[in-house]
Formats: sequence, structure tokens, C-alpha cells
Amino acid sequence: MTEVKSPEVPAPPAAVPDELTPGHARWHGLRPYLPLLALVVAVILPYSTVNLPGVFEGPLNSPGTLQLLAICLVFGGLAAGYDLLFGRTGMLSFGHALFFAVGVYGTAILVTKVGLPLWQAALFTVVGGTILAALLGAVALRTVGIAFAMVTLAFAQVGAILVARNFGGLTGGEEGLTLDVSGLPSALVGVANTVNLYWLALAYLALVVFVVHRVSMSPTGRVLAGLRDDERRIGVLGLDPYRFKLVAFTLAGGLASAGGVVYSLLVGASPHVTSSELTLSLLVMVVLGGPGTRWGPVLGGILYMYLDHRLTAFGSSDAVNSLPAFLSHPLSQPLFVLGTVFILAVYFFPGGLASLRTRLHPLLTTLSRRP
Amino acid sequence: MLATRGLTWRIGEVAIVDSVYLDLAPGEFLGVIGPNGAGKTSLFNLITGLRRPTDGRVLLDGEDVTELPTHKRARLGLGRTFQASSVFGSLTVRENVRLAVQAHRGGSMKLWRRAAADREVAAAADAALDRVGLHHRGTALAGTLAHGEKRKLEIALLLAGEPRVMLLDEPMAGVSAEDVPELVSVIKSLTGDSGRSVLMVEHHMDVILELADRIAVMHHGALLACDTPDTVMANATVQEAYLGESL
Amino acid sequence: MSVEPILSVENLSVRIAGLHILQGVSFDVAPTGVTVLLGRNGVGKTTTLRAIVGLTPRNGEVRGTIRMGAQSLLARPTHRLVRGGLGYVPEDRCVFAGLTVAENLRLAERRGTTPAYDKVFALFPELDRRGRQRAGSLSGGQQQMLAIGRVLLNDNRLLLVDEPTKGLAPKVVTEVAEVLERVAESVPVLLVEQNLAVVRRLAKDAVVLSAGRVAWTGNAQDLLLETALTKSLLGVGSGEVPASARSESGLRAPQSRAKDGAA
Amino acid sequence: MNTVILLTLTGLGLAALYFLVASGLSLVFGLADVLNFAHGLFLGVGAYATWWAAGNLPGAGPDGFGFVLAVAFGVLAGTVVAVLVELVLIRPLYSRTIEQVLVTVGLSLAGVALLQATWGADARPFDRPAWTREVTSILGAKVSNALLLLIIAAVLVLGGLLAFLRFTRYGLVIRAGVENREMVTALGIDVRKAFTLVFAIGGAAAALAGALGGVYFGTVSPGQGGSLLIFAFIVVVIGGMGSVVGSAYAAVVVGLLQQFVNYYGTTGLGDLCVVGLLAVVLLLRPQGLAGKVATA
Repeated sequence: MTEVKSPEVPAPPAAVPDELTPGHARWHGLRPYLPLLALVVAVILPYSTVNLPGVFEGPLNSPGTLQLLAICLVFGGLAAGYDLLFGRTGMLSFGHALFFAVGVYGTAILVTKVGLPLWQAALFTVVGGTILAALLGAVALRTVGIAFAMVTLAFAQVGAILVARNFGGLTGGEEGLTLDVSGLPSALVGVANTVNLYWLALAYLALVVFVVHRVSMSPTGRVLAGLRDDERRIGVLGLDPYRFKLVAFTLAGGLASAGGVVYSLLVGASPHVTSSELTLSLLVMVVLGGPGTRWGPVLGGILYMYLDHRLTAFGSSDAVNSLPAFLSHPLSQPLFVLGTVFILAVYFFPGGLASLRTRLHPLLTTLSRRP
Repeated sequence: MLATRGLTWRIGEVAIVDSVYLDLAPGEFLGVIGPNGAGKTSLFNLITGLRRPTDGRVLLDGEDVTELPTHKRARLGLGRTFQASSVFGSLTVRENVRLAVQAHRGGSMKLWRRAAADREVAAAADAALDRVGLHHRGTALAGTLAHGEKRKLEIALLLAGEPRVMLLDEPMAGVSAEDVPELVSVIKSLTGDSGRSVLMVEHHMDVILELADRIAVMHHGALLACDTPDTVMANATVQEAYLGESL
Repeated sequence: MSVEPILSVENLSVRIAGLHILQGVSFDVAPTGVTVLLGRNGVGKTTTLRAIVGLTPRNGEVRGTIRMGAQSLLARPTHRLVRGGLGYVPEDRCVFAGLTVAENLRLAERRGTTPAYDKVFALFPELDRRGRQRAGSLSGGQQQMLAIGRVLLNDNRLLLVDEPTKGLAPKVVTEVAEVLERVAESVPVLLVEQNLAVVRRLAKDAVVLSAGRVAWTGNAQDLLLETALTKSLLGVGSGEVPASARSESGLRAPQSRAKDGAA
Repeated sequence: MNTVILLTLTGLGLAALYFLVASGLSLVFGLADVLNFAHGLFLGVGAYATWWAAGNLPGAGPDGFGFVLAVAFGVLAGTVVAVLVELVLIRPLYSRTIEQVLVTVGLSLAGVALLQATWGADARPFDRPAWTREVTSILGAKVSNALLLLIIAAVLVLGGLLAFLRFTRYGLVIRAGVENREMVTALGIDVRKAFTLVFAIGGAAAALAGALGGVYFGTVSPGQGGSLLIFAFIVVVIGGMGSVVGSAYAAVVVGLLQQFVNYYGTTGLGDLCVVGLLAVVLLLRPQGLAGKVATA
């Protein structure tokens, strides 16, 4: 028997989707309502004027805070969508940010350069992003493992090149594009209306979580989980692994471009969204949060973006500035802190944030048993 | 039912599977024996389409399936188990079988239905679990099962697909001696009623002798003999080549 | 056995990916001659050899004691064990196909010792002649010679040899057996072998594994003479041990193959 | 005609950069199965260390022997960082491939940020010898000396690497290890030393690419490694993981394709062609041109 050894990425640390594991009896009664509760809290949050010094710069309902929160929510959703590939199906794609970028630039270009009304631009963008995901997926999924990771990375690079080269002045090159507000509904324009964007971002997050949850509970989701464990076995059961992976890839791509639409309204288009850094960050978010779990990637995405934004402020704060330069300079770099935290997490928290509860449980019992 | 015609797989100069002609009649149980490295697992891989033969054909119900991918052959009723247990480790035992049932019945490409709501799938899965005696382990994660239980689960996965031809690759490998009789009776129960054909690789001669209608002997990739157990055991060539050279 | 064993394995258990492959295996290897490790396919012979030489995969777990003389072998890295005089010839030969024969041999040289090229080339003149040939283009038998030759370049206290005749043509099987016979004159060998004729020719002691445990130990020739015992332990099917296993020159294999047996 | 020669040479210069980065990546992947996203960091470290040495290291400078010393310092720094990364971060995760990839991803983010924290996000002008700013006329085409330097360096590195792999004992160990790591240890060789060694070699080559790239572009910036890395990955995949010669061929193909198409087509089109080439290669032959296929 000879095995041809091809470089393959082993499946990511397979976390068990919590809906497929035997539940924890104590939480059973309460748990289904927790997400709803969180959603309600998030919806009414903008009515609060609470000031959390150190956590946010202004009160909760200030436009600055709301915009930051909205960005975090978008990335929570983006990470949850990416997890459909990485955590739930076991595909290591390095090109997911491309579909997000398609959403961002698609909206900006269609609104600003073409002059379409927002809803049409959004619709075209999401449909286009989904079709693109289907096409690129159809090619990339002919390969597996490391080769798949490389192809997706290269496809994402195409996005970066197209944006940077600024063909026909469409993308604005390094400057990026700001949305032409004249084409937008007035409720989404202006600092005072940030709260509407926040709600929009929240709706996006809720939509992604709902879709991902629904899909992973569906017959197809069962197949995806099977693919993560043993692709060959799925074939022997009579299912075509390629079709199912393509469906997951396309769906995740579509969700990402929808996220891009929201982000475009929030921040506008900048070439940063096409960088390989962002695509790597998505992986960081999911792994930090806990791949294959319902809330892990969401939390990972939110936390990552929060730190990414707040660490800059933290870095320029007096507390950090008073440190010697060899400490204060790196600490003022969000990516340095996040990268380091991520490396530590890979070593010490392989299951991500979502595994904290199970990991802390023995600790808490030991502590509480002490006299 | 299943036939191979001059099936050959070479790596470079070496023939791993060497011009094998096999015929499996409906309802027949054919045991395959042969020393390590004789090409038995490779033969299975060729029949199921996990590898492409260098030469020769695979026929299912007289139809040429040599060019079909694995999943299409499975849908035509060709099921198999693997030498090293391969179950879906991060799913529960019940989810494992439900996945197999759903794969067989169709409707796997449904993104917006609750999988758990399909009573028919659930019932069929439970029936398969019952048959292999794993019902009580339904909520355990498959990855945490003991080895013998994984073997049973694999057979349940196979059963769920209601295959007409089953390929069993060393189902007893790594199973402790105490568990062998139970597993044998499970396998026996699969075949009695249904007109299902079985091709089984196994090293336990007593198991083969108990189950098989005919025995095929492989050696250096080639089929040395294929006949009733008595004839094979009495065959001088087989005696000398297989039994004399290998344990 | 009054002689101090060269290797003693006690209560060795190996789990790989949850599979309990060895379940408390104990046996000794005599300081001279060939000790053969027997058993049906899949009982854990290769796993035993790999555990001794420290090659259990990452998801595996090894328990028990393995000592060579006074020295415990467990938990020591493979390359240290090998440098300490434990020669290992793996299943399927594992020569480096892309390297030349000479390079394959050169890789086995060790710093501080003089490699015994004269000894190896005396045993395998072919390896000398084919020094510049890529090992991947050698025949199976030549690759096996290279795999053994690689190990013999250095002084060993014990050789572990895993199924050296697997998949070889009958004539080559005889050659390999001859070589092993000569090698065993100077160094003890723990051999995994499926070919009973080879076992008959070489083995002094035998250890029989069954379902992860030791089922029988003792004199190998005695074992082979006891038809009933051989049958029950090794699963050689009905009928007696074939004549070939009993005759001294019986390293024959089938001359003809019935390919059309099924047609 | 001049244009063709010039394009060929700039293509080869680009290929030289790709090769310097890709050869190390390829060896590291071939031997240790580590897909090293932090490889771009080694390049950055090399570039910044050279730039720093030219201004600050006693004896080093932007010209003459001082510059050689500066480059040597940069290469040394890249090597040291690579070795530390292997020993401290990669080795404890031995054979846990996915975690190793994740760690290098984290490292690539953190490392670049650290460079940025120390020397700022903006590109810094690179002090370089005056002669590298001049041009040499080759067959009528005026070619920058920095470009020639890059090509010559890459050819020397290629020759050196091949000689090392072919004639030294460690080279032998690495070639054998790419084929079958376990069997190398079974011959009494500590294969982990070879891991450290390939990281060191890869780090040195990438750092050299950083230093000479700095000379060629005239600036250093923290993100320089990142974009080169992606094309280096493409080169590795096309050339076949673990094959130095494969990397060299693939680097030349990619470099020339990129230059010519970018010139005769639209700018950027060449880059797209390279990605297209990758897709085609992977679809036709998933192991790459000289794929790592273990034989048994």
C-alpha cells in the first residue's frame, strides 16, 4: 500500500458545535433565552447615556462609541460567517476578506461612481459577491489542504491588486472611496444618525448568527460537520464533498459581502479591507473566540476589533507614554498586542474564549471548595 | 452484482493490484485473504473509486462504473468500511448514523430545515443503531467510543445506506477477542435476509470460514484462487504460497 | 534462560488514537541469535518494534518498561537510542528514493566512529557497484539490502528488523534470509517475519503476540514442530503446517499463479 | 529590443527577490511542514537591521566595505530572529501543523507591528552605495546596478544552497528529511537540528532579500515583506514545496511573466496573470511542478 503524501492542512481543532453535544442540564432552561436577552440589551443600548471611562471615550450613545460598537458588530458577524468555513467545515481559507472587500467597494462604487440608489447597490453587491464566491470556490475547491489555503490567499491578493491599481479611477487607489452621501437615504447620513448604522450593524450580526446557526442545524450542516471530520467517509456515504464545500464557501462569501455593504456605509472604502492582514485577522478572531462554536467567533470578532481600535488610544494614553520607550512603542501598536495575545492563546487556550467556561469550571470548583 | 475485469493498479513498475478478475453474485459472501501487502485494501480502494486503476474495469450490475467518483458509486449501492475506523469523531453516535441515513435518502442539500425535525431519518438511524447494539450510546461523541464500539458504529453507518454490495475491510482488526463473536453475529445478521452481497477482507481464518461462501486468496496483488472454503483450504498452491509463507 | 537478556520488555502498553494496540506485553530478547516476533496481521508486532525504538506517533501513548542492559529506553528520543546501538530496519524498507545509494549509506555514518564499509560491501557487493544510482530505482530486494546495509555500517548492540522479506520475490527472500543469518552471527536480532520458512531457518527464540498480548514464548523450532500450537497461535488455517516450512531448503514459493481462479 | 532586455533583467531581478524569500519558505515547508507566514518578518528584520547598521554600527556604513558589513549584520539579524522563532515558538508545537501555522500568522502580525512601533509606519530612505544608483549598459539597455547586484546575489545563493544540499552532511540530512523525516531519526540523526538549520538558512536568505531589496527600492518599510511573501508563496507552490531548484525555476517564470505582462498589458495585469498561473498549475498538478511526493 503506498500513500501519496501531499501537503495537507489537518482539520482545525474540531470544536463541537454546542447544538450537537449533550446539553448542560442546569443551563438548559435559561440558555435559549440568553441570546435574545443579549439582543434586546444591544438594541436598547443607544438609549443609555452611561459613561464607561477607559472602556469608551464618550457615553454609550455618543456617535463615536456607537460607530466603534457598530464596527465591532460587523466584524463579529464577519467572523461568524468565516467560521462556517473554518470551524464548521474545516476549510482553511485565506481569501475570505476578498468577499468582504467586494461588499465594501461594490457598494461604494455603485453608489458613488454609478449613482445607483443604496438598496439597488446593496442588492447588486451582495448578489455579485455571492456569484464571485461561487466562481472562485468552484476553482479553489478543486484543491485541498495547503494548496486550497494558497489559492484563496492568491485570489485575495488579486483583490488587493485591483484596488491598488485603481483601474479606471474606480477604487480611488490608496485614498479609497468615501460614499457619496447624496445617493443615500437621509436616515443613514450624518453623525446624528450613527445610531441607525449601529442598528443596521446589529441586524447584520443577528442575521449572520441566525443563518449560520440555522444552516449548521440543517441536514446540510450535518454534512459539513462530517466533512470536517472525514471527507473521504462523506464520499463513501454517497455525498459529493465538493458540492457541499462549494455551498458553504458561496454562502459564507455572500454573508461576507453583505457585511461589506454595512461597513461601507459605516466607514467608507479603504484599501485596508483588501489586505492580507485582514484575512489573517479573521482567522485570529475565530481562533481567539473558539472555532465551531456559536458565540465564540462572534465574541472573537467583537473583541478583536474593539482592541484594535481601543489599543491605539490606550497606546497614546499617559499611562503607556510614561513607560520606557521599548515598552510604550510596541504597546501602542494594536496588532503587536493582538498578535502576541493570539500566539499565547494558541499555546494556552486552544479552544478559544468559548472554551473558557469549561476550562474555568474545575478551577472555580476547586476555589469554592476551599474553606 | 459486482465484478472486476482485469483490475490493475501500478505504482511505477510495481503492480499493487495485478489483473484481478472477481465476480460477486447477489447474496454471496466472499472472503478475501492474503498476507500483508497483498493488495487487498488497494483492491477495495479501486472498487470504491478512492483510487483510479491503471487498467481494467469495475462493473456494478453489469454497468461500467470505473470512471464514476466515489459518491456516485455509493449511490448505486456500494458501501464500505475502512480498515482503520473512520467515524465522524466530533459528532454524537446518533448524529453519525443520521448523517448516513440522510445521505442515503437524499435531501442533504437542505440549508433551511431543522435536521433534527426529520422523524423518518431519526427512526431509520435508531433502527440501524439497534441492529448493531449501540442504541444506549446514542448521545456519546463518536470520537470517545471504545474501539469495538467504533467498529459497530461503522457497520451502522454502512447499514444506514442500505447498500446492495458491502465491502468490509478487516472489520475485526483491533477488536479484542471477547468482542469478536458479537461482531461476527452482527455481520451475519446483515447478510442473511437481504440478498446483499459482501466482500470482506479478514485475517481471522475462523471468522472467514464461518461467514464466507467462497474465499479469494490474494498474493502479490494477484488473485491466486477463488473457490469454496474447502477447496481453497485443500488447494496445494494456496497452502504453499499463502499459508506456508504467511501467518 | 540464565543468560542476561540484551533487551527486556515489561508490561508494554501502547495506545494510538484511543486504540489499545498493546496491552501489557512482556518478553526478553536473548543476547545472541535471532528472536522472532510472530503473530497474525494486526496484533501489534510493528507497533512493538516502533515503541522500542521510540517511534510511536504523537497521538500515541506508551507505558511499561523497556530496558537494554541497565538502561531504560522509554522516553528517550529515537536518534539517541539508535546512536546507543539500536539498529532499526523498518517495514517497507524506507530508503530515501531521491538520494543515491552512496548517499543513503553516507547518511547512516556517525561522527566519531569509522563506518564499516568493507563489511557492508562484503555482504552486499551490489551496493558498492551501484553507489551512484538513485535508491528509488533499485529493485525491492536491492532496496532491502540497502536498508540493512545502512544499519550495518555502525556497531549495533541489537538489531530490530521488521518484515524484511515482505513483498519480495522468492529468490530474493532466500538471499535476504542468508544475509540475516550471517548478520545474526555477530549481533542479536529481534525480527518480525511472516514467512514461516524464513523463521524456520533463522529463529532461535520466538515470541508470539495475539490481540495485543504475549500468547507464547519459547524455542522457535519447537513452536514450528507443534502443528496444533502453531495453528492455534498463529492462525495458520486448517490443514497442517505446509511442507515448505519444515524442509531446510524450503524457501520456495509458488511457481505459477492461478489468476483466473474467479472467472 | 532594448525594452525586451530591460524587461528581462528587471523580471529576473524580481525573480531574484522572490527566489531569496521562496527558497527558505520551500525548505522549511518541505522539511518541517511549517507554512511560515512569519517569513516576511525575517525579510523586514534584514532590511531594517541593514539600514540601522549602515547608520549606527561602528565600522559599517552606506558605502564600500562598511556596506558589506551592514548587509552582513542585517543577514545575521535575520538569521538570529529565524532561529529564535524556530526554537522558542515552533519547536514546542512540533508536528502540530495547524497550530504552527496559527503561531506564524500571529507572529507575522505582531512582528510587523513591532517594526512599525520601533521605526514608524512610513518608508525610510535607505542609505546605499553610490554605485548601486548608477546604471550599466547591457546590450544597449541601461540597467540599474542594484538590480544586477540582486540577480548576482540570488544566483550565488542558489549555487551555494545547491552545493550545500549536495555536498555537505547537513545538506544530505535535509534532502533525506524532506523525503522521510522519521527515517532520518531512525538512522540516529537529530532531525530537529536540521529544522533549526533550515530556519536559519531561510532567515538568512530572506534577510538578504530585505537588505538588497532595500538597496534596489531605495527605501525600507515595515510592510515590505508582506506583499513579497504572497508572491513568494505562489512561487513555492508552483515550484513544489521542498524543492530549491523548483523555486528557482518558478521564481524566474513568475518574475518574467509579471514584468512583461505589466509592461505590454496594463499595470497590474501581470500580477493577475501570476495568480492565474497558480490556479492553472494547482488544477493540473496539485503538488506543484516538483511536488513533494513520498515514495514507498
